[in-house]
Amino acid sequence: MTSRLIYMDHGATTPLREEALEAMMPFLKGQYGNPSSLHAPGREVRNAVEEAREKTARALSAQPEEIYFTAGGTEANNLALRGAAKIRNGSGHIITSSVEHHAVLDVCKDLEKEGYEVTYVPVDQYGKVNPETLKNAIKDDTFLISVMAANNEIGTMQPVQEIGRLARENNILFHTDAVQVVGQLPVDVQEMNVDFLSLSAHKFNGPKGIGALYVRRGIKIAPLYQGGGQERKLRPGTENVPGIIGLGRALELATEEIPGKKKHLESLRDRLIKGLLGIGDVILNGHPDERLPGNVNVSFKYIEGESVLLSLDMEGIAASSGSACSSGSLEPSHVLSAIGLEHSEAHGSVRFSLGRGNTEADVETVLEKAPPIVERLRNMSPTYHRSQ
Amino acid sequence: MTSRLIYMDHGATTPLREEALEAMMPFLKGQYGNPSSLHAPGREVRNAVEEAREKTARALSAQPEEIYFTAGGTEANNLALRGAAKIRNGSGHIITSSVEHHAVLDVCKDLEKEGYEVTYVPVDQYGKVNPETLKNAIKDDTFLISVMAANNEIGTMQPVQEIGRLARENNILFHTDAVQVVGQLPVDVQEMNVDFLSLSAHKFNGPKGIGALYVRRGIKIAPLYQGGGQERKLRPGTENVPGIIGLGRALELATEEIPGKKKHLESLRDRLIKGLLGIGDVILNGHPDERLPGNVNVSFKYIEGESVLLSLDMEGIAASSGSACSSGSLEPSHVLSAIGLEHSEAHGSVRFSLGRGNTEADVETVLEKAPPIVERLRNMSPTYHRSQ
Amino acid sequence: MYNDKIVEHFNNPRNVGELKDADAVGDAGSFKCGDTMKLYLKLKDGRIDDIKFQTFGCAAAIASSSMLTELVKGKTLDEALQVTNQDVADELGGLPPLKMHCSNLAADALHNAIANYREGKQAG
Amino acid sequence: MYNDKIVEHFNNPRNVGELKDADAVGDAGSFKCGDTMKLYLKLKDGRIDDIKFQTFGCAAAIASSSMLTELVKGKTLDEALQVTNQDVADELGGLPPLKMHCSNLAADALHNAIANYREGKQAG
Ligand SMILES: Cc1ncc(COP(=O)(O)O)c(C=O)c1O
Ligand SMILES: Cc1ncc(COP(=O)(O)O)c(C=O)c1O
Repeated sequence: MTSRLIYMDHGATTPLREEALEAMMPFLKGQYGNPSSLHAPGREVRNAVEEAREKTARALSAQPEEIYFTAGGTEANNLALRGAAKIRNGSGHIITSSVEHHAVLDVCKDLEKEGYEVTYVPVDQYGKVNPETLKNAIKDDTFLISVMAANNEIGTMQPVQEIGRLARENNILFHTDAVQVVGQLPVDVQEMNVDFLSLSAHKFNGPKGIGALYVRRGIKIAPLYQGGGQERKLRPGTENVPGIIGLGRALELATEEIPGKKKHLESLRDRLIKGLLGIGDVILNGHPDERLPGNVNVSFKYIEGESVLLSLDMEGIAASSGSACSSGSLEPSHVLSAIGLEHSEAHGSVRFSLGRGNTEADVETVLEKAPPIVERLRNMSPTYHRSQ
Repeated sequence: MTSRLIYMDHGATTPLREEALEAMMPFLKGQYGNPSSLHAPGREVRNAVEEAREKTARALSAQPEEIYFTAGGTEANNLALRGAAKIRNGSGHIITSSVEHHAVLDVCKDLEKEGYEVTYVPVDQYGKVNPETLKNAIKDDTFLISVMAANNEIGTMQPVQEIGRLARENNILFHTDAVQVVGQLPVDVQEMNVDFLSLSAHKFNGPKGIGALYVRRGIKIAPLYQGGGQERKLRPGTENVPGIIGLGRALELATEEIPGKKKHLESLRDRLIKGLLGIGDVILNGHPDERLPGNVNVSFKYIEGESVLLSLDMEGIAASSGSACSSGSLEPSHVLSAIGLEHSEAHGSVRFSLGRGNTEADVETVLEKAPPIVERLRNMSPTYHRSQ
Repeated sequence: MYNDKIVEHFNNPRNVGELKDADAVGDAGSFKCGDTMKLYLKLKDGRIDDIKFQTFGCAAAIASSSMLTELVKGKTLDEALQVTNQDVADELGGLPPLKMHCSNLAADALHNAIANYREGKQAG
Repeated sequence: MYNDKIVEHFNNPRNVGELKDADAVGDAGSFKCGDTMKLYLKLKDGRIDDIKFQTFGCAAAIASSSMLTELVKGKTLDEALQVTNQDVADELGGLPPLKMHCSNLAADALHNAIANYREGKQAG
């Protein structure tokens, strides 16, 4: 990565921040003990792990014993859903939304095969779940609702608090995939009425390969797998100590910085959206206001997202796309389909996800480089010409 | 950890070696892209991940596409066993040994609850599985055999090659938990006749929180969980890039060093065993020769392991124990029970696991510090006096 | 992911555009992956004298379109029909496995154009 | 894991050993966790004049044994019977939750010694 790189793919992953790496370094060097070991080198590492757990809990207004470290957001989501399902022994009803990350959606599909029933509630044109619709989907044997806090592709925030209240009133467990929200916006598991919440460190400038699941005290779920009994048997395996330390430190700092960062990113975001829409024949995907501070998702009509991405990449701009061709699949993103985009519009989607380190100058550079790219590709497009 | 620490708990975890950390650093800093991303920062990380996969494959005489990265040995074991079981839809017979790590044993127990049948073949007084016994346990619907390459507590090596041959002859899948062997002794998945093999980086001076499962080409298993499709859908979630890079580098180096390291550790091991047995009323647990190069496991009669550990710890010596009290459980290790130790002998077990960095001087220090500790504790013991 | 040759064809595609006075026009589209291509041929003495394309698609689709036009220019229609998707991919130095289907577009559009021409359909 | 007080008692346990001429002897053992303890009492004027213990067990068990002997030395048997496992743990500044059962040993052995004595059993 040369210095001229403009990285606008923070929704995919973020750079590890220096302070987090600094906190990790001792545990990548001299403090290598196994936290389960009795001896001094083990005990000092145990203390550090528990401190990181406290920091993580504090950032969510949770208790340390409600935090279980996992290998990332994917495992956290699976642990919540499969863990809650497994103790029901193959029957019962789950409600989720049609715009969840694959780490929820595909779990639900697999649980269907295992005998559970799943309702996928639709979303409106902005990608929002209507709590009324969700309420109507509740059945006698609904035991779990899983709705993400904010969507990773189009940034739309869900009415998590309201859904949580609904779940509680109906005695249903509530999980939220907050991977895109933790570290970006304030999160309070009490206010949100959640029973499970997933997070992933590399989305808030922490290390890759580590995440956590919040499990409300008193709620029993089954582990995904068995082993040496770590994480109070819910997530066994020798702890990823440097990862845990890095997660705790990154989350502590991200949480402190939320107010300033939110304002900064929202202003960059709104400038970028305005500029991109100015190109013409560009659609904003997701909600106009209730979206992640750093999320910009647009469809450039008449052209295909991957070709835009690749052209941006040659200009040193890193973004991503919900286009089928960029994901190597044949279907465009289920999220873009769920908000009712036509095939061709879905194929033209590009996500710019802003984060720590992005500047106004970055946004201006993108707004300077994007229009000629779009024009060049449109001039090659059979659909563009046809529609003129 | 002060410089005077004598670390003899390499069976629990090892220090991350400098070369591996060095290889990881770029990926903890500038090269933070998501390997699934299309853009340049993503692609360069993808290349590095695939290079690490090649290194890992080479160390096992496997093909890169047969390597799946996991969060550690525990997950690798679970993935192999649960993955092979799941596609059988709840029925069939599994054979394993009574001395497996909990990451195999407890999975088998859970699979029994799910409807599978499991035979736990016993071991002899040295902890060895008899292939004949195993052969007799095979049934018509046996679909999986899982026997570890070497035991983590007592170091006993299993006749993996022979068991593999048996499995192949009977058309049964064969998994080996090689967490204690990879990086210590030569491993060749072809020679071993294995279909699945688990490894964990932090056992060979690689980073914590990363491991791998070898899956022979053409063998289909189900993933433990669903998500974004990484690792060819078998192990989804954003890749732990620094971990993967560190694993690849550490394994490459460990594999090169095996001949020298093996000789060195065996000589230290044999000196330590001899010295400890010289204390009197000390039993060697495990096989006299067919044991891991760095493994020493003895029972000090009449005293309890944890109190030995703690006393060693105060002298700056880090070891571990199969004593119930050191693990926080009430039962002593299932391994020590399986080789027929009496309760009180099992309670007096201490494991010294030698590794990279241990010296003759370390061994001499242990042999100087241990006898007075044992004597002091024996002098407190009601059983010692009674038996004099 | 893409080799230099593909990137070069994506950046500088040959024969982009329309031919107003085309003798043959062909379409191809992958409904599923969404790519579409339009191909225009001008014939002279039974050979492809001029050729242009328009493509909505990913870099692989665009580069394949470009490469196809280069491969068939100057060929007779029968010769042109011998050109396969694999030829296009090979000439590009290989496509990523997941992108092979993107190269199908180009040859499909060519076949469609030639069929249209032989069925006596005119451009437009 | 263990606080300084426990470590200190483990390192320098008070009243370790046997009393050859004990008035009362008690045993306790946790079959499951394997710890065993033997307690010797010498009485004078109805009070515990001397006390010694032997323990096979972990650091928590040894420290608890040591602490118990300190707590009951000089007490009458009835007073000594008031001392609970919790008292021993509290005096040690708290034991790790998983180690609480190790402290039971000490009070159990005391109760056993006193019971043996009251049933008229002699040491030996
Ligand atoms: C909303 C959401 N959930 C889950 C995940 C999975 O997290 P990870 O890749 O860290 O396992 C991601 C990111 O990829 C995400 O954006
Ligand atoms: C034999 C064996 N298998 C599996 C494991 C589990 O590995 P990890 O703790 O890295 O998940 C270990 C180590 O703890 C082990 O020694």
